[in-house]
Amino acid sequence: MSQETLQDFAGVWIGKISEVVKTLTGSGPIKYLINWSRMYALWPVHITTACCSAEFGAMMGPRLDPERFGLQAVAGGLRQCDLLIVEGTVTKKMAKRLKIVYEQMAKPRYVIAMGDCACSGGLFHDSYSIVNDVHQLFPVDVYVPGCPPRPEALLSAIVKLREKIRREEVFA
Amino acid sequence: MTTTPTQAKPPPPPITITKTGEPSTLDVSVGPQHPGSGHFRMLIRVDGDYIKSVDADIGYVHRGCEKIAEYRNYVSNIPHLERPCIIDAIHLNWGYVLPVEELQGVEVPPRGQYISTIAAEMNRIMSHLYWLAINAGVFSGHTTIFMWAFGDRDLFIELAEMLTGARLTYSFIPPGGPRRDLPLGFEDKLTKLLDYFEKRLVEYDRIFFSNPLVIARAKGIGVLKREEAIKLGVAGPVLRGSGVKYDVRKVEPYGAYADLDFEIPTYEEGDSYARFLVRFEEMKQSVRILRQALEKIPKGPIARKAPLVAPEGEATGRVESSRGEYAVMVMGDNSDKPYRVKIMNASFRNLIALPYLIRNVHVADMPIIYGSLDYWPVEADR
Amino acid sequence: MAQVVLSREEGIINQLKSRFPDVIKEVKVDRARRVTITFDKDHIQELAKFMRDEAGFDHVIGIAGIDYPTHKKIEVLYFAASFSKPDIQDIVVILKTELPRDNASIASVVSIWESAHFHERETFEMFGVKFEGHPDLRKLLTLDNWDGPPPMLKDIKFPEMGQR
Amino acid sequence: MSMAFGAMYEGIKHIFKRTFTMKYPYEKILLPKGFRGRHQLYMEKCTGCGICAWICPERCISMVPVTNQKEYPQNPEKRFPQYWYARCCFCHFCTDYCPTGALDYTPDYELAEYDRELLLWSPERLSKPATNIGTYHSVFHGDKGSMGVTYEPVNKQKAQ
Repeated sequence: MSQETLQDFAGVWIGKISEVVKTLTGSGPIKYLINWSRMYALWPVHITTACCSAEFGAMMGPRLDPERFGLQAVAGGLRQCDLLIVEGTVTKKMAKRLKIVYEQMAKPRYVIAMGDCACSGGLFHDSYSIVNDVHQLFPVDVYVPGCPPRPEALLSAIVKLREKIRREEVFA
Repeated sequence: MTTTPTQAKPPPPPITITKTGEPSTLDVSVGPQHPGSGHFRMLIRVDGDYIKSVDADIGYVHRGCEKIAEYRNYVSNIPHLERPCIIDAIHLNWGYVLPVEELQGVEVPPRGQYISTIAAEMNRIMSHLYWLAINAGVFSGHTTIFMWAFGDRDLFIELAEMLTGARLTYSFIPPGGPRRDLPLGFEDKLTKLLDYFEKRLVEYDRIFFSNPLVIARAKGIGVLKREEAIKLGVAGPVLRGSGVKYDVRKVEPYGAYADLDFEIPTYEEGDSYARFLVRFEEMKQSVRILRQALEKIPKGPIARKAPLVAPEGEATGRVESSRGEYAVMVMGDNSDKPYRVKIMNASFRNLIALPYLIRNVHVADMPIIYGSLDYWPVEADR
Repeated sequence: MAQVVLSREEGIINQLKSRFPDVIKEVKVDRARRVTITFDKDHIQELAKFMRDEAGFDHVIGIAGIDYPTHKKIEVLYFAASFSKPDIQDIVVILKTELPRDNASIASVVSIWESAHFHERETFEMFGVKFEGHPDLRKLLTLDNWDGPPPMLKDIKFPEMGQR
Repeated sequence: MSMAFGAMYEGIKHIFKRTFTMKYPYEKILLPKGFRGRHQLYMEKCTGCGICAWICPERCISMVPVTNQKEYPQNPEKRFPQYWYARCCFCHFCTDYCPTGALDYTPDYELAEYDRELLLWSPERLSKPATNIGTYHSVFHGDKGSMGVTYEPVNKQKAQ
């Protein structure tokens, strides 16, 4: 057998095996297990874009204690984080940095747009230094309105996001 | 996600072994994404472990409040003018409303003044607790005080919610007087909370302010001398920590502060620890003010009807916010929208002290100094 | 209400008037504790030096620009106050001057009031007023946000920003 | 040295205190009357004057015609406010300025959605009653030393 046919042969089989693995893991208990582990290990990036960070701090505080949901205490390393909570207004100056942060995050990554300013510009919409919609920069999974949202409202958004992750396909 | 078309990347700069500039220094950019406070960047130049100079790069949250204020009417301006410092919303709201009332010639009835004072002092405690949790606790690695202060802040927030209907952004004082009267049972609850909080302050003192670890980290770090403080025009606890007795509540009483008895805590040292203690003492004074205000509050109407239009002219009002003096100049032009609103806040004024404080200090001392300023980037950027 | 005594405010005004008879154009006491002084823009540094050294106003709390497109002028307001003299701590003196709208420039007061540093930078980027002699006149807030003309000028309109 | 022991004592003392955490999705705090959550619209009172839309600081309210079978005698054009909650700042100036009392406060704050379009609340959706009712209460234990604060069910409070 020549080398090329061997490579073809191997390539076909590797493709077939990966298909099988995908169908196995993409359904049933393995999918459930993978999604369950993703659900319980949401690590938020700590990039505070504006004033909603006060309520983010209140959510991280003792009253609601999001570690019950596996929302780990804020980690500094971007490569380990998979949840980006856009806390408020994104100015044009911050948008560049925010995009760099988003691109460094581990996949699969999720985004919560917190507050009116992140959803639509809010009180400052159409101002000269504002990015009105965060979804122009990257896809947003959950929108939380409120100016700022109550910490409970943010936590309810995280519960919603977990629900979304639970139903998600593993290989999207 | 929108994919950008693949463009030819510019060639990378040639690798040079020898560094340009001064041989022993290194420029480090701190922020805008870092574990402490975001939306703010410091460009520091370090020589070994020592910081030689610092350049503040602000504007990450510049939203054009002053421009937007020219497009909205006097009442609708309140929500966005209090957003710059939402943990201190009553003071920002009040500071804007005072000059508007002066222009319109509206006088707030005494009960309204007292209610605003109560709300403002509660807000001062909340803001100082936020500082204690984040800027003092997290920056010095003291997680316990973060938990305690945030827990107790939530109790004050609960009462603020009862009074105003919102957690942080109250929009509580439109021109003419506060929107709501004290709700039923508010006085009892506040008295109970103040009793509880006074006991907590003793515990705070033991675990944080008298803690030798905190003293070792904060004492003698980031000294701002009295003459420097006066020359730089800093405001609030930063000024009072350097020994200047200046508080707008005393020098130009507004609200009900003329009737109330309180002291202005000052410390002569001018270091980070003195600024910590000023805020700690201010919380005690706020408790004292709240008790007196609950006792002395008169009966009567809370608000008067204010016109929607303001006449031509300028007025400057100032209040003592948690971070220091907050002054607003409002200029009317016989319409329902202001011609110009100028905000002069404490965070922006304290920014100039940063190069004076962070000078020939260790890199490890930088978070404590930055935290002791209680700098709120959104307020400075507006 | 008690009669408001304006002796301190008038004292400051008299001091200024006797010292700078030609520079001071208009003097107004809006209310107790607020003094507005309109002056000629060429003498800002002498006036600031006098205010700091002799009158005791040792810092500025802010510098505001106001744009008047119909009158073709930009007004610059300096809000000066005092920390060191307890008897005038509550007075805010507003020094007001007019600049031509195109090519607005005025001498910097950073060498006199160091607290004006960031305020002058802000007024420079928001109104385009050049402060001559400022040690570090760069953009401050709108570095990447906005690359048009100075945003606070009235002829730059954002009609979507406001209400109906 | 004594100060160090004081700090340690405080820390250790708090191990024996009651927990402060509220188990949020299962326990909700009872919000005070007048909490500024989402709006409640009483369609039988609204005259469609549009003052709410005028005072709104960020133009989140638009007056839209409603196409249902009901007749509203006070509002013959059937124009009612529609809120876009992606922009509303919950200042409730609209409620305060409403001349007929057709708008009201509700304690609903869990408005998060997967899709931004769903944040547009039509008049019919706004006229539904509030769903979020908290059942827990913060109780001070200040008299027994500084035992802190706990959350207790409201009914238990009333029974005591």
